Amino acid sequence: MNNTIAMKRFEIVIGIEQLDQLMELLERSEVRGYTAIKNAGGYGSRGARNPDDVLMTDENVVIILACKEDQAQRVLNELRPAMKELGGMCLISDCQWVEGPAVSY
Amino acid sequence: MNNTIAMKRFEIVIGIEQLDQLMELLERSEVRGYTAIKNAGGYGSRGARNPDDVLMTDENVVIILACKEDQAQRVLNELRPAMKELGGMCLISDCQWVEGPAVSY
Amino acid sequence: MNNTIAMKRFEIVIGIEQLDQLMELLERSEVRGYTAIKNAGGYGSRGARNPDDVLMTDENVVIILACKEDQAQRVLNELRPAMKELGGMCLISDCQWVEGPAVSY
Amino acid sequence: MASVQPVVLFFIMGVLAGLIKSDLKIPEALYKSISIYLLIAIGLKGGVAMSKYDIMEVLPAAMAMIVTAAAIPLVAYPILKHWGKFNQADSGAIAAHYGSVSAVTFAVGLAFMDSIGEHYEGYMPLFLALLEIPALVTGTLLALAGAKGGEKTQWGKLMHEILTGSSIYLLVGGVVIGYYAGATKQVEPMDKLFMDLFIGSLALFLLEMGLLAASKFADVRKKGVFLIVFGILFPLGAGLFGCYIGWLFGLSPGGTMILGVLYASASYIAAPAAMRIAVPEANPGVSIGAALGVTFPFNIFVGVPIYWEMAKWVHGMA
Amino acid sequence: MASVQPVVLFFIMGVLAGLIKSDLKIPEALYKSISIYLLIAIGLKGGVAMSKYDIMEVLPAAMAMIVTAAAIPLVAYPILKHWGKFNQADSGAIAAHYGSVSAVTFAVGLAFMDSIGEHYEGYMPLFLALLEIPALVTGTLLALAGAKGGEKTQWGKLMHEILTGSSIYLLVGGVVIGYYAGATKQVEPMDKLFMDLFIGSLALFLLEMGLLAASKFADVRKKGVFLIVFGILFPLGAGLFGCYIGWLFGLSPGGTMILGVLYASASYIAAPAAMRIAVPEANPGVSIGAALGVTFPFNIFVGVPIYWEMAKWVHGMA
Amino acid sequence: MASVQPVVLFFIMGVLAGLIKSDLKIPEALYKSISIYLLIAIGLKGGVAMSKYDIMEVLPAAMAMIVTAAAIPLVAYPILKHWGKFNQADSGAIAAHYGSVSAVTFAVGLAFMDSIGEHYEGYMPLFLALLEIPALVTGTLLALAGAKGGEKTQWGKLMHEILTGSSIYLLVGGVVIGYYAGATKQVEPMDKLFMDLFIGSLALFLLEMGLLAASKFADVRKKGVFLIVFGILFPLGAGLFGCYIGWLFGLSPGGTMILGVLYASASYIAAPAAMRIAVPEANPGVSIGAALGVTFPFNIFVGVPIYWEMAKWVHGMA
Ligand SMILES: Nc1ncnc2c1ncn2[C@@H]1O[C@H](COP(=O)(O)O)[C@@H](O)[C@H]1O
Ligand SMILES: Nc1ncnc2c1ncn2[C@@H]1O[C@H](COP(=O)(O)O)[C@@H](O)[C@H]1O
Ligand SMILES: Nc1ncnc2c1ncn2[C@@H]1O[C@H](COP(=O)(O)O)[C@@H](O)[C@H]1O
Ligand code: NA
Ligand code: NA
Ligand code: NA
Repeated sequence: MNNTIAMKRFEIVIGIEQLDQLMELLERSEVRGYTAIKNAGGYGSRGARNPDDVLMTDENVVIILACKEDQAQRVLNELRPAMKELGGMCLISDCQWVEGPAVSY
Repeated sequence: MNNTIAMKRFEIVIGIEQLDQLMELLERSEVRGYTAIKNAGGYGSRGARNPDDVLMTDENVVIILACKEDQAQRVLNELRPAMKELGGMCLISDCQWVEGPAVSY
Repeated sequence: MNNTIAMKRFEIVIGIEQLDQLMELLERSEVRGYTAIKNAGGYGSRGARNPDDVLMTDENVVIILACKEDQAQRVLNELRPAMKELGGMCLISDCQWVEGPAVSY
Repeated sequence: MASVQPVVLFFIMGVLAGLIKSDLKIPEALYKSISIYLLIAIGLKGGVAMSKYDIMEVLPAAMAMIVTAAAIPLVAYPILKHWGKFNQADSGAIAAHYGSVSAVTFAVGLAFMDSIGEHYEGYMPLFLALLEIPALVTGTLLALAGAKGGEKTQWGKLMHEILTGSSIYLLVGGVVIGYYAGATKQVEPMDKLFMDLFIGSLALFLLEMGLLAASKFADVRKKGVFLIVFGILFPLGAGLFGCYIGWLFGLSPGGTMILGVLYASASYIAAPAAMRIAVPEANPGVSIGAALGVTFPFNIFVGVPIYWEMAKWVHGMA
Repeated sequence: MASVQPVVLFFIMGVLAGLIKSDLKIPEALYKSISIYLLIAIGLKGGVAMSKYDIMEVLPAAMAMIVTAAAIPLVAYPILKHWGKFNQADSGAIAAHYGSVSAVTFAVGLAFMDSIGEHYEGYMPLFLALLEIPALVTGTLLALAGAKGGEKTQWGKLMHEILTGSSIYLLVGGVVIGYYAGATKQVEPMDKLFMDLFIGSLALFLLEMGLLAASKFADVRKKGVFLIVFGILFPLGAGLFGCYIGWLFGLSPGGTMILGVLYASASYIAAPAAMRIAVPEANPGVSIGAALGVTFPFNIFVGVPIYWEMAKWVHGMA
Repeated sequence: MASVQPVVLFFIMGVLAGLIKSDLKIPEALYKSISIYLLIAIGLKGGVAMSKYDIMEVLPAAMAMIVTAAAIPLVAYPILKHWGKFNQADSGAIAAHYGSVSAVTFAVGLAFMDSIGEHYEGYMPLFLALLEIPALVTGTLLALAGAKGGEKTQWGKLMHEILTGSSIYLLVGGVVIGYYAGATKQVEPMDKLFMDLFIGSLALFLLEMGLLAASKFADVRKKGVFLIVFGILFPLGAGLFGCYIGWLFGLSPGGTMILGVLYASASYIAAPAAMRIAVPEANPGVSIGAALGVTFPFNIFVGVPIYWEMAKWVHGMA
């Protein structure tokens, strides 16, 4: 499609208790844009996590992040070793960034 | 990219009133990981759904699920006939799982 | 995969104050289905946006939209010029729509 | 005639905020918290009052409530179908809304009686609970009768929804605890929250209801003048019928008026939830729009004093 | 001198919780619910009081409020621009914040007067409402004057935001309903919620404000000492000006002090929302940081008793 | 024997709603708001009472509290490990829950004493605060002793969580402000919210706790009969021990009973949060299930009057 740039899309899911750690890591990778959706739940190797539980804070956060190929490799290099400790998951896929809005990647 | 595994990513949107049904179905398909985002709204064949409406519970849930190709086929076989009744939508796309966190797929 | 239709998936992130504008635009493009996740936060060219801030409404909305190739071009034509003003981001990727639920694209 | 109660002005405040598109928003959690509070408070008050009555005394009237309440949709349905030109599903669903009751209208009725210092039977909240359900069943039956979709109606799910619905549960739970507290003379420390703050909380609730009503006006306007006329005239008829039943079963003039209010009120909480399950093909915009956008404001501003006049009239006082 | 009111200690409790990084969090819905409650309660109280005054009597002072309030940013702007080295947009936006008012500072001022048993004019909430808006307009004009971005300013949207903003709407709505309730002698059942619980609710609100203020300290520290000095000295000057105006228009010493508090207070709710639309290029962190992180705590702990001394002084009592 | 307090019936109402799968839901914001309110209110009440005591007088008992509370898990741990067949992590975590305390059980105990008009020392909330922490440390040590995972325990993070946890922070903050308000005779306008509405708010909180408890029954049932027996017998023993300590330190019979309630109660708010950080390999379902699904209901319905009998007995009154 015209006026679009080929990019990589990261989709990271971690527990909210690890969010600060992830944010620091993204800053170090000089990421200039991301989107965060809190109040997510889910199921994984540590069992079910439910953000509606008032007794335990079992909240997940979904982070979506689009960046250029070279930046993606940099993010991945920082992220991969850390993911072991953070838990959760990290998916990468291809996407097209529609030109128009101010550059934030 | 290195240290990543090719996988399938499901993105399912259904009404919250169908969530229990979907969860049972995923359990039957032996899915070992998914992420759920509640409080979503949207528009589809049944018209608009708005999670902020205090008089009607019109909430959608977005389920994201990453799994390997063979598992994906199994999930799809269970899911496809059920989707007719559940409504909503189900998208499948390719993605790369970044190795590191405990395996939950 | 069988019983799936190749489609385009839009993922748009904008500030909640621009949501009405975007909705009108989607209506004009005759979009027949989308999903909206409110209460998102993020970081971009305008700095950090945090939906939990009680003093400033800094909420982002994530819009997910699946449609056929030809429709996608129509949406893109409407969307691209508008995105400049709306800010945020718009990603496009390939996906497969699983047949079953009522057609809403 | 008594002047308008200040508390209902909060409804107007909400409507106006909606119409001028103010950014005023009541947090959903506050709305839900107050609705839980109001139902418990109404129930408690009724339970405390009932602890001073002989329950057997109330039984015959209670049975009659169930039967007559179930009958209201039978009158509403043909009107809606033939004059309103609604389809079967919508006619049945709207009839169910008008046969069922509104706790907030009831609360405004009680506040009116309290403000003019008129006595009414304390066990009225029991009738509020009894009147909620029967019309939902009749309305559903009317909506589905003979329809081919009717076979796969989820009756089990519907009955579960109706019988365990939170509004009736909170009301009945409040009545039981209130009865116990009244009988053991332990109402005292709880009344500070559940009785003293009732009107103030009702004010905040009416503010949100005004906002909600304003958001439903468009739905009503789309459907034209019939819905407005129906939303005003039908409650008047139902209110008169309620007053007649009240008088028949020997209620005081005050209790008669409250019963009139109950019959005249239309549900916009329990009924939409039940109809969504029972008659999913019905358009909830129409029935909620009529109940909340037309009948609710009519009742709290104009209807309530009229039902009091009706009650006095059937008692030969006016 | 009167001792510190316990209610303001809740602010310190919130600040400390923020500084030691406690996991204490006030639910957003509670914060928003209490702010709605406080504005309605302030309005109601004022409305009830006004029902005992001749409105005509208040008019001249009311007109003067609008004019003088609009003038405050004209003084703040050059100070911020030349000594503070802020750019035009930030200078105008901060000036708007300090010209506008804070309802919670006002509430703490009222509580102080009540605690020392001093009388003040009941219609002061009207002034609270009148003083909120004018400075927002002046501040915006200053921020945009001659700027090339100025042409595309969304004035329509801005005026709608300002005039229908929920804080002013709730305040004025409360005044109107309070006036009606006072005039028809129907205040009684609502006062249990809206008057008796005022101080307790203010305590919970101040707890959250302390948490918020603590989260803004970093923004303030980054900007250096000027903002702290400005955030303390400007309110003192504005407070004295307010006391002078109060005395000029014949307010009682108590009313004079409350007017001083109003002039001295800085907005951190209505102003940020308006400036975001009017002057989007301004940095909200700076203005909110100064208003909430410096001026608000200064006013409730130190300013309030000082404005009372000022009021006594202009009345020749001290 | 005194009859059951109406307020605890709200717990049953919540449990039943859960069991019949009613759609009743208490908004999370309401639950969190009331828990903040209850802790502040308990603290304030205690602080006001303490302002009338000589603090030095309370010190020896306070020190003893810290030591004995830390000892409780030492008794619970071997029972859980050997008879309950729990692994080390779970045994330590459950022991920590039962060594720590529950503010709501405490509140129900106070309400019981108030309802029978029995006096108790006003400074008991101080003991509530002191008893929360020590057992969490002992329980953690037991869970980790000799374990190889123990080296990487985040002790810094754990101590921060424990010491700045919101429940203890609100309690202590309330005590300090209450002390100040009591000493300066300024309790008055705040008591309308924080004292008068206490029981009513507790009622709403117990309703949600009933819903929560019902949702935990499945976890308990899975673990079999041992957990139920432990959840009933251990509190009885701990309660008797608490009554003995209370008598030893010269508390009144009422204060002795409250101390018994504290020792008997099991934490389900502070403890789970701490154990998640300290012993992440422990299964929170088991400990919360036992504390909330077994011990809490046992204590508020059966335990509270028993601890009162125990207190009278150790004082030689029965
Ligand atoms: N590269 C990116 N990846 C993901 N989300 C982004 C990206 N850039 C911007 N966003 C989102 O779009 C919002 C608005 O962006 P902006 O208008 O650039 O401030 C941000 O708050 C993010 O939520
Ligand atoms: N295969 C998967 N697909 C989607 N989300 C996953 C998957 N595995 C893990 N997650 C998410 O990551 C969170 C943490 O995973 P874990 O650390 O494995 O418990 C889970 O609660 C899910 O929300
Ligand atoms: N084409 C689409 N793209 C994105 N989301 C969709 C689409 N169609 C349906 N949905 C989502 O699925 C929900 C249910 O769809 P439906 O059952 O068709 O009303 C909608 O409320 C949307 O959130
Ligand atoms: Na009715
Ligand atoms: Na000011
Ligand atoms: Na204990």
